[in-house]
Amino acid sequence: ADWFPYDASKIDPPFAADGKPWDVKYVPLEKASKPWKLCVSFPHMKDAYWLGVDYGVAEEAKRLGVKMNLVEAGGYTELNKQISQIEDCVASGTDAVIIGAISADGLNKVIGEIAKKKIPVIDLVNGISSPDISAKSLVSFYTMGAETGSYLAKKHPAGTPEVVVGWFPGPAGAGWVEAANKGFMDAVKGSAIKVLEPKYGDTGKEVQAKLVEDALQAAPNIRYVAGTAVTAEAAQGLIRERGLKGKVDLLAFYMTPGVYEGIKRGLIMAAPADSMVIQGRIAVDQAARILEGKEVVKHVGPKIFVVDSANIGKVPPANILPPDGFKPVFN
Amino acid sequence: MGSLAAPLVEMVGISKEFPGVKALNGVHLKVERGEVHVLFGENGAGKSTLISILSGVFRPTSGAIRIAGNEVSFHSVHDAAKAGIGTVFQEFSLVPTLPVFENLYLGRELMRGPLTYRRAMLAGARKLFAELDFDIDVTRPASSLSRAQQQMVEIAKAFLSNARVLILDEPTASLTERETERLFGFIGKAAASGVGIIYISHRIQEFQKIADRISILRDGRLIATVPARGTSEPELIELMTGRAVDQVYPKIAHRADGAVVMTLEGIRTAGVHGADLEVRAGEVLGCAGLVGSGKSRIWRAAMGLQPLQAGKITLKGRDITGASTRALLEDGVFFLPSDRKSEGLQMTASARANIELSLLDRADVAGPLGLVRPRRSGALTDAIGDKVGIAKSAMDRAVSKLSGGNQQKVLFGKGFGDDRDVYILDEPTVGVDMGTRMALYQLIKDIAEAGKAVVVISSDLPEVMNLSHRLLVFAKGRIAAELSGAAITEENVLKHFFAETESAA
Amino acid sequence: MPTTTIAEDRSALRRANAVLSGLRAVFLRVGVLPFFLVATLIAFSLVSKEFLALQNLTNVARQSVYLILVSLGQMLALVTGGFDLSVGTAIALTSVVSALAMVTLSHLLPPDMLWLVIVLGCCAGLAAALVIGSINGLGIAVFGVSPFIMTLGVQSVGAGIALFLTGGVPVSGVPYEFGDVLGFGRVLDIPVPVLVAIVAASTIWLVMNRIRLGKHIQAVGGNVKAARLSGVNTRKVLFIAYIMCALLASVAGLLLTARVGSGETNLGGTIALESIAACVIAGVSLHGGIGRVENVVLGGFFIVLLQNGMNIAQIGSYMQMVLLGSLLVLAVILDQVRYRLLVGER
Amino acid sequence: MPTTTIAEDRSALRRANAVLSGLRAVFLRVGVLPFFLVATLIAFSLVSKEFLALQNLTNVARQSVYLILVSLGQMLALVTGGFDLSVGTAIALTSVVSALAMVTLSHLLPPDMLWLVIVLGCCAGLAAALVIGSINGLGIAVFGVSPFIMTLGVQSVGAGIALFLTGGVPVSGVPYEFGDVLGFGRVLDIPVPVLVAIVAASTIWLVMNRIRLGKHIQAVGGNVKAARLSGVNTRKVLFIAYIMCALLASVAGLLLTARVGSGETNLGGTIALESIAACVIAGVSLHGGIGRVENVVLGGFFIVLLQNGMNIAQIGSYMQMVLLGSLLVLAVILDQVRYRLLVGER
Ligand SMILES: Nc1ncnc2c1ncn2[C@@H]1O[C@H](COP(=O)(O)OP(=O)(O)OP(=O)(O)O)[C@@H](O)[C@H]1O
Ligand SMILES: Nc1ncnc2c1ncn2[C@@H]1O[C@H](COP(=O)(O)OP(=O)(O)OP(=O)(O)O)[C@@H](O)[C@H]1O
Ligand SMILES: [Mg+2]
Ligand SMILES: [Mg+2]
Repeated sequence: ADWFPYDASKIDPPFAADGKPWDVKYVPLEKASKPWKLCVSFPHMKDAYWLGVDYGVAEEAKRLGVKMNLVEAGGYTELNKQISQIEDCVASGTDAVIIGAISADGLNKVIGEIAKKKIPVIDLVNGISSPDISAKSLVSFYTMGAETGSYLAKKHPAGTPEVVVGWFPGPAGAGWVEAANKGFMDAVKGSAIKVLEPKYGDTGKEVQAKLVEDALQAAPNIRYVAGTAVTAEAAQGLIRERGLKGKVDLLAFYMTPGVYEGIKRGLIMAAPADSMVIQGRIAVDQAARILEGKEVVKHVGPKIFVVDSANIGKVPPANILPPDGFKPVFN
Repeated sequence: MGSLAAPLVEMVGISKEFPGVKALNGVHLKVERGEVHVLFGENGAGKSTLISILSGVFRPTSGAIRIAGNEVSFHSVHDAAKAGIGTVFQEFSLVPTLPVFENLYLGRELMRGPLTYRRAMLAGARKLFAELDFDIDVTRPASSLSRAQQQMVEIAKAFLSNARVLILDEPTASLTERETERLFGFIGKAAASGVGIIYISHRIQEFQKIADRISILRDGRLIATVPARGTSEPELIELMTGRAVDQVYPKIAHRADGAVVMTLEGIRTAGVHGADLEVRAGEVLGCAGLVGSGKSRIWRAAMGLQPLQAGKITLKGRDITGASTRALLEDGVFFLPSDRKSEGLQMTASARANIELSLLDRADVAGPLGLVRPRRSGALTDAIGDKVGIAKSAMDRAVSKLSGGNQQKVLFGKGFGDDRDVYILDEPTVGVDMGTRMALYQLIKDIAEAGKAVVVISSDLPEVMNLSHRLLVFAKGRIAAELSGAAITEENVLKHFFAETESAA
Repeated sequence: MPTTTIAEDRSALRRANAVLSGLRAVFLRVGVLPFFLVATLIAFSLVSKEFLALQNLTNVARQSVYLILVSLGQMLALVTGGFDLSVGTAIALTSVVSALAMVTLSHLLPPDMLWLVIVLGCCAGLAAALVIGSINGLGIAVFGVSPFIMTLGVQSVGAGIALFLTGGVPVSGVPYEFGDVLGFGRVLDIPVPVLVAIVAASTIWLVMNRIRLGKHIQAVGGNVKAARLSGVNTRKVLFIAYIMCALLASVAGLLLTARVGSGETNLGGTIALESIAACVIAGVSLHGGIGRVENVVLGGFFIVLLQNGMNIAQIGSYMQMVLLGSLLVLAVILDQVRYRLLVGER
Repeated sequence: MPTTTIAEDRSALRRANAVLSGLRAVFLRVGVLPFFLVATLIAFSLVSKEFLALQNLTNVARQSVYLILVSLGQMLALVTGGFDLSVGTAIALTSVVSALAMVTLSHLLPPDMLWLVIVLGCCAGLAAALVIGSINGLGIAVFGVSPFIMTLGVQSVGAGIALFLTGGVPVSGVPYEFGDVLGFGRVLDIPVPVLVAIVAASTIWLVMNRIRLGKHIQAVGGNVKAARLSGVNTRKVLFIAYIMCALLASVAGLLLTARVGSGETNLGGTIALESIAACVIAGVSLHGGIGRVENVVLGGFFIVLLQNGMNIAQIGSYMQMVLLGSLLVLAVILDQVRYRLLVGER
């Protein structure tokens, strides 16, 4: 089944800090006119999130009939490696570059260099501040954090009794983490939600499990645990072990197969879906459009919607998650 | 300013305490210009500590040092070197990765402007070695030198510094007669030019040749300072040990009909170019030779410690050519390495743990699954400690904190855990005092008279001559002569030291 | 009455002196770790009353199991005079392989053979670690490669393979019973992981203190040449040490897999360095030959306790990095001081 | 005509033999690195014609600058017989501090003093690294802490501070001119970073081969006791070595900051291990005392070239990890073989 038209949200004017979102239906090209060579760079491919993006990119490339070469830097501390990989990829000949950036500012210079060669650069998922970007396919993690926050704030508006939330935004220093943190904090402001000191930590299950366990220990009155998908996944067992089911609810601020499964089983309460598969698809389509000189929506992302037990039956998983058993595709 | 009348070196009331050990107790030492002053004493008497204080390694707990009448206080070796004190330490101070000439000039490089002056250093090193008549390629890395060659470099290093005071801590420990003679010639020359020399050695027979005065230390105290001329060896030994000694070397009974337990045939390995020999039960087989003559390496090759290029080795009638070190040890061969620090002992472990290690293959010590019986192993190690004469209190101390003599006893002790048929002892008394030496000789006698085969490899000629029933003289990787009984004389041995390839096998 | 005051002062002073010299003696005997432990306990129990709660301490005990297991293995490598930087990879590979095996087997075998599935899965995980340990051992013992490089290389290779097997996605579908027992189970109200750690620590204690192998491991680390000349099969000993190290890490990997309920490639990311830190704080010498099992267990526990305390005291994660790093350095400096006090000057 | 054939065969055989023994001689003299380099060049130029393109090689040269600079510093630490695991932190801290300084100063100073701002900013970055180096040096040289632990601790502390300073957000607003010159500038058509690396490598070569300090660094690594007994101020030498190491990393940090155009905490994550790998492949001994500047430069270049080749050949990144790890181990094993051949010959 085709994925389009897809509910998306276009920012206008594009790339502007004060741009306003407009609802649109995104429709991609039917086929590319040439087998364009695309270069795709990811921060890493160690979790289901980027695997989902990879799935979208790879599928869309196949559908349009373009070639892609994907590189991944191995982690969020590897900015230098990402730069080298992008340079290598460009050196090996490419028509367009799609980047999931490690740093919002750190790639600006390379992107400038690439743009000078008239190679379009597309900002995928993470956000880049460079003015030389040709298009952006992303949702803001600020919004993701905010959606999660407002989901809670709606449940506990100001005036109701105070509830305590343990907040686990992810690895310190990563751009998406800081953005989600800000969005979440802004959204719960003025509600009955009291957020504890954010607990940063790598998105490994064992690290997050420990953080949550210690937080529950420090503040037994925690009502919600919110954080990365890994946090929510890792906390399921803890809730079970401590017999806190129903007393502490879990939220993630983005979607993974584990979270999806958790919501289905009622172990996780809710998580916003950013349709990372679609973000990947749109980026490829944008690249093809730019290369072929066709009209392009310059700044767009799938519409964010919160998934919880109420609507999970209606969401087709292939748009928001990589399919089961999908293996990463590098080219 | 100091006056010419003041002694060159004056150490007054020097005491040094290490935690738990009073290594020196109010020692006075005076060295005049042009004097060769010998320090003599048992292991652990405090000789090295005393000269370490003079060369700035340690600071004395109390006492004063005057150089030419000026009181000095050294904070480092560098300070002492600046005051004209050059030292050959007992522990070598060569950097293995650097070539010889850079080692010589280490810490006092010749400079041309801001850059080091490599050519001048090379030339200087070559010249010095030529003067000293030491034959070493100065561009070789120090790690490729034998112990003896390293010692030569150490000595050259001390001479290079143009020191006013030259300290030599057991410089001849691994030198053979020839190099020792050359060294003595140099010491004489240096003394004649007004350098004061402090010389530490356990080899009494050397003193008459070079010493002016001898200071005897015992248990950290100065016992006496006597003129070398007119003090006999027995007197010195008595001063050192506090008891009279009439015989250093024991008479070891010889079993002439001893069976052949081990044979080496046509051995070729790096440094050995074909040699045959037999080892017999109840006999002490000596191996003498110059540095690099192959006297050690033939045995190291036989033990599987260096690659054997050709040859055949049999043990108790079985061909064991190419067997691993471990297999040989299990078959009843004991090898005592010449360098106890690098090859012999676990320096941070206790004496007990070191000895216990050699017991763990015994079925009565380590049972099924290697489960150790602590009581049994404790009793056995205690017995061995008694046998080799290690004090009870020393058994549980880390080996690194024991005196050289006690360390050597621990090393010997590792040979008594199991029944062995062949004892190969490489430099069994290196750097060991007279008292310990006699105890170790007694052990060798006991082993041999119990019907075991003993091989003694030694650079100490009197030692190897007096202990051996049969003596092999090595020269240039071959066996130059086999002497036995009355034929073992200094003259005979020395004659073959420089032999060309006379016994091509 | 000035005299009495002076007398009181004196006796107070004397008592203070006695306490100080007592502390000094303890420090010299057992090192810095007990002081750190006590200081941590006092400091954090002042900050938060939750800290000393029995439930929290049980928590810490359970959380520290994984680090302790790995540190025990790391200790073996350190005592031989080496390192093992590949313990993290051993954990990840164990997790992935055992989870994959369980998932595959549970499709093949009937549901009533669940326990067989779990046991076989665990064996598969252990086997993967065995391979890692053997490769390390082979390189280090036979080819004489420096442990640092060997285990670094294996770490990279192993991580690549683990990622390749899973594509970076957690392997889900691991039987619940596996997690219920090994991850969350309790026997006599003691968490199963803690029991496993107790068994492992006792075994390693026995090996190091009562078994020939342990003495040989110490001998190889103390002076490998001397060990060889004492008839120790040094290659075999080194080989076994690295295999044991990998297997201990693998056990930790199984427990972690049970805990998180899926096969994960990103388990154990920083555990290699953490376990070395735990060993060093526990007085294991990086030069080999020296290390005590009891202390290593305490060392692992201490690090986790500290992290727990800092989390409970709401210390920001940046600050935690600073504190942990400083403490590590301080521990080693104090250990050095202790060594000097013991041995004397220089 | 069978005879001629045999004769031909023979001469071919002889030629082949000559080539082989020639290769053997090269291997014994210079080690395994040249072979790796040649193999890499041949293999990847077969796979892709872009690989040997001048532009790509220039690219690799520029990309490898950072690793080479860090490896040169790492070599100094390794030659003293130590390690520096904190080079990554030195880079991150340099980047953050210099960027913060530039941003702050450019608000305070008039726009025409832009170059002053940049120079002062660089100085601030170098000063931060100087602090890191001094702390390392202090711990290692004065307190005798093991370099592994000391630099590990400092790495953690430094990373915490860098994150603390920025809150994890990149520091933007660094003057464009800084990036234009140090990041992308060219002099005589050679990229400025490459020039900086050439200058640094020459300086370090001079230090190691023609200056007293270099000899002393080698001596300390070869045998620290012996060096002390020869009157070398071993503490000072160690101290300086770690400071130089941190400063070289800092220079790499400045160049990287110029390149990325902002102050980043997430630079240099794995560069510590990578630089050690580069040094080891280049024949630097982990036991200290041995290391050649020329080889280290080649070693750094080789690793980046390999990564570049693998990227261009579209080898998946999991496979890349496996390949790199295996190659590292292989390099050390071959080095070991070479050592045995060399020793066997004398
Ligand atoms: N660094 C040290 N720490 C503690 N004790 C020491 C130290 N150095 C030496 N000692 C002790 O001081 C005493 C004197 O040792 P010293 O090395 O001076 O003896 P020596 O006469 O040179 O012996 P040898 O003939 O074996 O060289 C010994 O008991 C020794 O154990
Ligand atoms: N001329 C030489 N060339 C190379 N290595 C040597 C030479 N002489 C000695 N060695 C090395 O030094 C080590 C110990 O030498 P030592 O001083 O004990 O010599 P040795 O016992 O007189 O003679 P050898 O070692 O030849 O048997 C030997 O194992 C050998 O490797
Ligand atoms: Mg001495
Ligand atoms: Mg010898």
